[in-house]
Amino acid sequence: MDWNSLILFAVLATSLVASAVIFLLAESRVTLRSTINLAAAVLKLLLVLWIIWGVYQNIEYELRFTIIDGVDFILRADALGIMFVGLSSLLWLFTTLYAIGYLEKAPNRSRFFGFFSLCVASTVGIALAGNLFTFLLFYELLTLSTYPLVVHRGTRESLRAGQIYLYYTLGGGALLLFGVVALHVLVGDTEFIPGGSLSGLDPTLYPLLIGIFLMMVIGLGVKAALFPLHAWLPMAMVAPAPVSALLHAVAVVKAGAFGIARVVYDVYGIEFAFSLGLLGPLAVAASITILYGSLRALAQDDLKKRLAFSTISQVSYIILGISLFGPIGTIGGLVHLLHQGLMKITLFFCAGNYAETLGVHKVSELDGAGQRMPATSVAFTLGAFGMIGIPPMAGFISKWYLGIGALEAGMNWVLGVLIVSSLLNAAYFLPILYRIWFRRRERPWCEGKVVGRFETPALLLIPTLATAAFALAAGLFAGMPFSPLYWAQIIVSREYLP
Amino acid sequence: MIGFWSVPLLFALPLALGIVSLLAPPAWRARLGLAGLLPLLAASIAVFAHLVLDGPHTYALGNWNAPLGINLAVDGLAAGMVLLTAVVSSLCAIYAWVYLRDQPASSSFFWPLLWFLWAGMNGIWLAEDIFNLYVGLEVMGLAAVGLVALKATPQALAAAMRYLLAALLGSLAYLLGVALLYASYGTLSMAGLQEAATADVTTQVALALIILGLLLKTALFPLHAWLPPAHGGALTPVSALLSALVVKGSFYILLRIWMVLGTEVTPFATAQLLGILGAGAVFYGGWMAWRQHHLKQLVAYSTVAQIGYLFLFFPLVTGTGPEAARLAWDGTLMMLIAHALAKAALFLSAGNLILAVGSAHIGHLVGISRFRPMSLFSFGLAGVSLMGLPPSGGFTGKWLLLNSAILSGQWWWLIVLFLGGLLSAAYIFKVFRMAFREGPQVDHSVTPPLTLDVTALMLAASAILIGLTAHLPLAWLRIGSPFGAG
Amino acid sequence: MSGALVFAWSGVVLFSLGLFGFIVHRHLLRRLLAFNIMGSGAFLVLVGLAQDGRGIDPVPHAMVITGIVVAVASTALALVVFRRWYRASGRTDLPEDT
Amino acid sequence: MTGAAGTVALLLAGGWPLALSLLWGVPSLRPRVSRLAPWAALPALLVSLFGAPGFTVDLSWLLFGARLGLTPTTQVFLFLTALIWTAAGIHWRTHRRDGDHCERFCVLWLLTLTGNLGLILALDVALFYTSFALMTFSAYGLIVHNGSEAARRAGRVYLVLGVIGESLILIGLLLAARATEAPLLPMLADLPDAIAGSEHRDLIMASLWLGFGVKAGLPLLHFSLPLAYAESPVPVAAALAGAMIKAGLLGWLVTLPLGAAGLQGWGWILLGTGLFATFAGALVGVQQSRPQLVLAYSSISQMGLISVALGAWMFEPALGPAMAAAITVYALHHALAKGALFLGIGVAHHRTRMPVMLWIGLAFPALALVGLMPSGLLAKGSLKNFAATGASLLDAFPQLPTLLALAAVGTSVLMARHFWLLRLDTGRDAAPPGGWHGWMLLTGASVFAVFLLPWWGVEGHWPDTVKSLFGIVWPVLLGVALSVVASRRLQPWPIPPGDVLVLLTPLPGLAVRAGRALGVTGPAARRLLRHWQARALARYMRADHRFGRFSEHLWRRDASLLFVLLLALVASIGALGFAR
Repeated sequence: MDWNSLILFAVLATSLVASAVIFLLAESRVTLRSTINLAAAVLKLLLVLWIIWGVYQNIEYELRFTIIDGVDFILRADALGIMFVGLSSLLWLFTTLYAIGYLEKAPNRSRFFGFFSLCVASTVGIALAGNLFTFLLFYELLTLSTYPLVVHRGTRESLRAGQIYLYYTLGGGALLLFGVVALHVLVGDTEFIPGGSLSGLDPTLYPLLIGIFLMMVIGLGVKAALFPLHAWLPMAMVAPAPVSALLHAVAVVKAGAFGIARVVYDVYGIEFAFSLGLLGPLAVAASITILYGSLRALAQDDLKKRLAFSTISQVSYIILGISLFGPIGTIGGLVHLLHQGLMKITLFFCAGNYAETLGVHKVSELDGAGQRMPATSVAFTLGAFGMIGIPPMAGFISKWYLGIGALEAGMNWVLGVLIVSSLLNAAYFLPILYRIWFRRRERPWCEGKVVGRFETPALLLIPTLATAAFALAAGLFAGMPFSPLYWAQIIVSREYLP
Repeated sequence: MIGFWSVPLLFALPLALGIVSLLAPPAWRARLGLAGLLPLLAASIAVFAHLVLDGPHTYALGNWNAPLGINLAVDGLAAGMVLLTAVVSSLCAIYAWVYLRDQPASSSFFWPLLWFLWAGMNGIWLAEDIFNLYVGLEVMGLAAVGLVALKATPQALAAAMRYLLAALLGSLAYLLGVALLYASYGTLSMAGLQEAATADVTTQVALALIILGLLLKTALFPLHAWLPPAHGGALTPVSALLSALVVKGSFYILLRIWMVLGTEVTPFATAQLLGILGAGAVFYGGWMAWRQHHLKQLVAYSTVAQIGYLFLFFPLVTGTGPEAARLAWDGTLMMLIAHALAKAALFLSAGNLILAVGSAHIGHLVGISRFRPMSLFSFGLAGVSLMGLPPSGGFTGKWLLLNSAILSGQWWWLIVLFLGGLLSAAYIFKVFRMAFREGPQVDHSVTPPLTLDVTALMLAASAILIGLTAHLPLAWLRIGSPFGAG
Repeated sequence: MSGALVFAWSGVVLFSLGLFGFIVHRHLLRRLLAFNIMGSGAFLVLVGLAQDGRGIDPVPHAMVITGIVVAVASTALALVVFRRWYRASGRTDLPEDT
Repeated sequence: MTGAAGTVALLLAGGWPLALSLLWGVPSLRPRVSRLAPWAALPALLVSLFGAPGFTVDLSWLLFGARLGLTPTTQVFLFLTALIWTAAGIHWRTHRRDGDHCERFCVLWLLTLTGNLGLILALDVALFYTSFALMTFSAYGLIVHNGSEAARRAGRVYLVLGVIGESLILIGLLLAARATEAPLLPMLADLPDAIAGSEHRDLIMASLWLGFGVKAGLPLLHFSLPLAYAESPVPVAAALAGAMIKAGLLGWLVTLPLGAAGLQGWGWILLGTGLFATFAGALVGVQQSRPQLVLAYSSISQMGLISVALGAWMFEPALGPAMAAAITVYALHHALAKGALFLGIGVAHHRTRMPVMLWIGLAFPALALVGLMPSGLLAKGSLKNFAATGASLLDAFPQLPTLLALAAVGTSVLMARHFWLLRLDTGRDAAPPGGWHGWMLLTGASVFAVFLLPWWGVEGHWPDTVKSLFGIVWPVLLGVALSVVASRRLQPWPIPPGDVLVLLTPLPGLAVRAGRALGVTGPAARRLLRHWQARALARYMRADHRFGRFSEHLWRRDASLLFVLLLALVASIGALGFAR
């Protein structure tokens, strides 16, 4: 148990310990709780940065111990995993800040923050998992730790939403479990190796492998909200804004997409998956989801619901990129994993700010919000432009790479999907911006809560602006070292030429 | 050596304590009991340590050898069960000590019965011949009935009566089977049977009788009817003990005998039948649990369902390859241990919740999550293990069983495990739905003593942890088993 | 069929009779009696089967004695529970049975 | 100019307005920023005058790695853009009234300017596209500035077309970039050859042509121009009509493989659309009832002339140098003139002490446009210079000169109409101090700027023969005569601004109504589903209850019977197992 494996454990432990402590704290110990939370978040971020630097220099970080004979618990920091960890720990910090401000004087904060940290811990576990078993472990843990957050409000519809959420995620988890077990019986402990470990198998097993792949992709697709399996996502919007932000940007949907990436790249290996003819259908499913999500989003008047449907379509960009055979498409997918997170969390923060400060939940009530809350509205505008894929926002980078990747892979129709989708995105985001900036509000605002010297409490404003700035920088300075694009290129270079 | 000599203590001590505490004035019994826990726990640990260090061995009680003497066989399984019993019972006893403070009547009889129960169980785990198994079974069963009857409400008494009748019927059937076996082979010791056993009609009928008797005592669907009222109606610590350990006793005997008689005697069809009954238990129990409105009834029905998982052992171990059989063995034992810990935790935390809201109706749990997070949390942890979600013992067991099922090509058991997990999720989260709903803003609930919460939490946590470090316990349990020290 | 087996068979008959009674009767005392008859049947089988061939064998007797003790104990317990049940509910059979 | 200084200059040219718009974020600096905003284009102007073509700056950290630089063509475009923006800025500075969202206007002004300059300075695709998008989307804010219903409609149309255009451009650029060696870091300079060699050449060219056509007022993509020009504030209209419309043209110039062989087909298409735009623009424009609209349609027809030149170039690559010069000259000339005319509309509103001077001033750019000023002469001269090398185009299409002459007729009629309308609404409000500065600057430039062209090494072609001079003059006279007659005789038809658009707008509404007529709305279906769900659930509940009670009863009461049955079952199974 050397230092390199301990640091992995520490990364996981920061949020685990934090959650444990917070659970035991009394409801009233606000300051202490916030301090612990933030301290843990910052500490985790520092550790992750340290690991990122290490991974950049090809240092091996691994922690493993046996659970059952033939099944190990493995934590390993590879480029792909650490990218996800970096995203989650960064956004954890901001979301925690935001949540502290958002839930001021709300009940059940100990429970909330406890499960919040637990949820982040499981996300980190998913990212660092070194084999399918460990991945599954944290994948289910994520389901459990997010349920209390979804039903946090305790109202009837939030409980209903939680129930739906469970139906979907538990069912998906069980399917995934079967896939994993079947694979385990076939080839033993399936560690994540760049290029995959299955290509050596006897061709008579290929049909079985395809079946297993389907099982796992369906299981993961539930969380990634692939088309027929997406219904839980819009319902989960009843959760408080920080939760939906985290769920959508990092935790749940990303876990699904990330899992699919793992399965395709590190279990099957992209060449092998391509030779099995699995990527084409995946791309089709992703494209259908992209268009479907955008079309549904057009019809929503509830701001968060509209954002939810846009998440459904945006996350499938990632899956689309994964299913494009070729390095550039892969880069596009992986980089969108980060970009979408940054942009979407910004949008949700903004939605939360509008709801908290002005008591506005519907798009149709947003008239003139730009005059009242310029900073928030600027952040929202940036996020929306990013979603549409307008340069220089991050979304444009992803779209460019996806487009080129699709052409490289000879799937020209994907280009059409991208264009139509960005037209639809424009169609449901630009009207919002129009209302925010260019419409006047007749009635005075019914102020939701007292605000400080800013347009809204600083704890709500700062994270919003920070994430917006990150989303802008990720696109504008994509050429810089350690930008998301740069990191995705590192991953791909290690994936395609092992 | 200490370990070796402490083998007889394992049931000499509880018997002695039981008798002493019967004679002692009621006021002292609780303290006496607490005092007795420690040496007993120590003895169990010593035995287990001795096994891990020196391997399996048999101990002739008072150096009287079989047939007239009593031999005690300590192998991995037996020692493991002894330790499990010690842990669970001690925690339940501590819980009961606090729980029964204000009910002297129940308290005064709880302790002696607990000791007899403990003695009976240790007798079962260690017995080397099938007749002593019967004796242990009876002692355990009678003590359990007494414990159920402690809560002197009519419902509890009816439940106890029904439980008693079932137990008697079962044990008689078992006894008849034993008689037939002895008649045909002239030996009672398992080792003897293992050599002698052949598949003749007598053996088959005897096996049928034994199986049926034990099914009835294990409350396998459709013979489960006595269990929910008994376990759901008893005092909380009693329910915990019963669900966690007592039902395992008869299952343990069945498993022993099955392994002893070996695959050439045990018919494949019967194994499949047992598996199907187990599947029925999983579905029916889970479904009924989901329909309950009484919290402890829900937990009791979940026991019915969980027992079903254990019975998947027989089809998976009979007529399948050694690897699949080993996996089935590991998986079943993992399930057994995890269920023992988790179910005890579940009952205890359910008891805490009931104490808190002052009603066992699930509908009254509304909003409790705000005021009793800890009880709910241990309930949740235990639930995770029962649902077979990672990371938990339940998940590890499920994983092993799945592996074994796929490996042995009996894919239909996958469906059982699949739907079973979802069903259990359904009834566990039914409770959570209520608990998370926002109810009264002010805290009307009573605060149960911290000890109660802590004991429940400890059990639940161990149910989770056992899953993460499963390979050690499984390796120890395999000592002296047909699957080698693996 | 050797003479020894007569006992065994009569034991089987007793056991089945007891079982029959156990099933058909609802009154708890009758069921208890039925149980005792079953028990005797079982013991008879035990002793009877032990007779053929192997000469005198102490083990069955040890077993039967133990069994009788157990049976007595359980009967006593059953009676106690039954009486308390009767006091509490005033009925001689179990609720769901009717 | 030297490396460091050049770098700073180039960065300033594009970055200064951006920096200002960022500084605006600091509340305390806002008044200062809004005072500086009108002059934001000055650095670019200086660079365009004194910058050396061929000098580049690499910004590897920007996007995929951006590159700024100047070429002779872009230098001219930079000049006209910066000049027009400066003039418009001066005009705005003197005319702006405090109050309504002046600050929002200021920021959007700076951003649009940044985009407009950036797309000229960009040498790589990413930065070019970025700046183009920035310009498009922030211009929306300028168009809808005065918030009237008409302005919002104009904005909506502009935005829809803008988004469609952006996506078309993106398709084109992606496909083109794919064809280059470095698809991830493509340079604009590599695109034309790549496109010419790509397997979907025509798809790429079509999407780029249409995509930039949205800005350049291509027929049927032109709706936004009249609406936007008519509704947006005067300086914005000037910038749109003068500078931004040329952005579309620049897009064509830098991406399309103009000089490539075997593009006769495209040549015909551009010639056709160009001529169509020219005449249709003139015909529709004459019917308009507001000077802005007339100018808008004249812009459309003028751009039509330019795309005629493009078509000629494609048709006959040999014409390349001549046409390149012609296009550059014409772009400069038209942009400045049009900008002057628009600012003139603003100026004409004021009461003035010397109306004669005003009208003479207003006349200059108009005359330049019809070709009776040096700039106009040079422009028309170089445009008609088809015979420069071999005359295959003229052989294939002998009527072309005549048609161009007729186009000039149309132009002069439009100008006449413009003045006729302008006459009606002069002298409305008091003149702000120096309100005419910006206008004066542009007017002067529109006449004399062409003499700067050699400075950038662009050689126009002066009409040298009397015949050609006459060929330029007679259409003007004819046009004036026509308009005099027309003003006496006939009434204009009421063609609404954004002509054909009026027919397209009701379509979505119709679609929705049709859907309703068929009864396929979301709620109905959902209600039906919920009904079924409820019924199924109720039935399930009942069955569940019944079965539950039954089974409980069975298991409890007849447990021992069950026991016996099972005993028999297991025993028989065991016996069978033994028999086998």
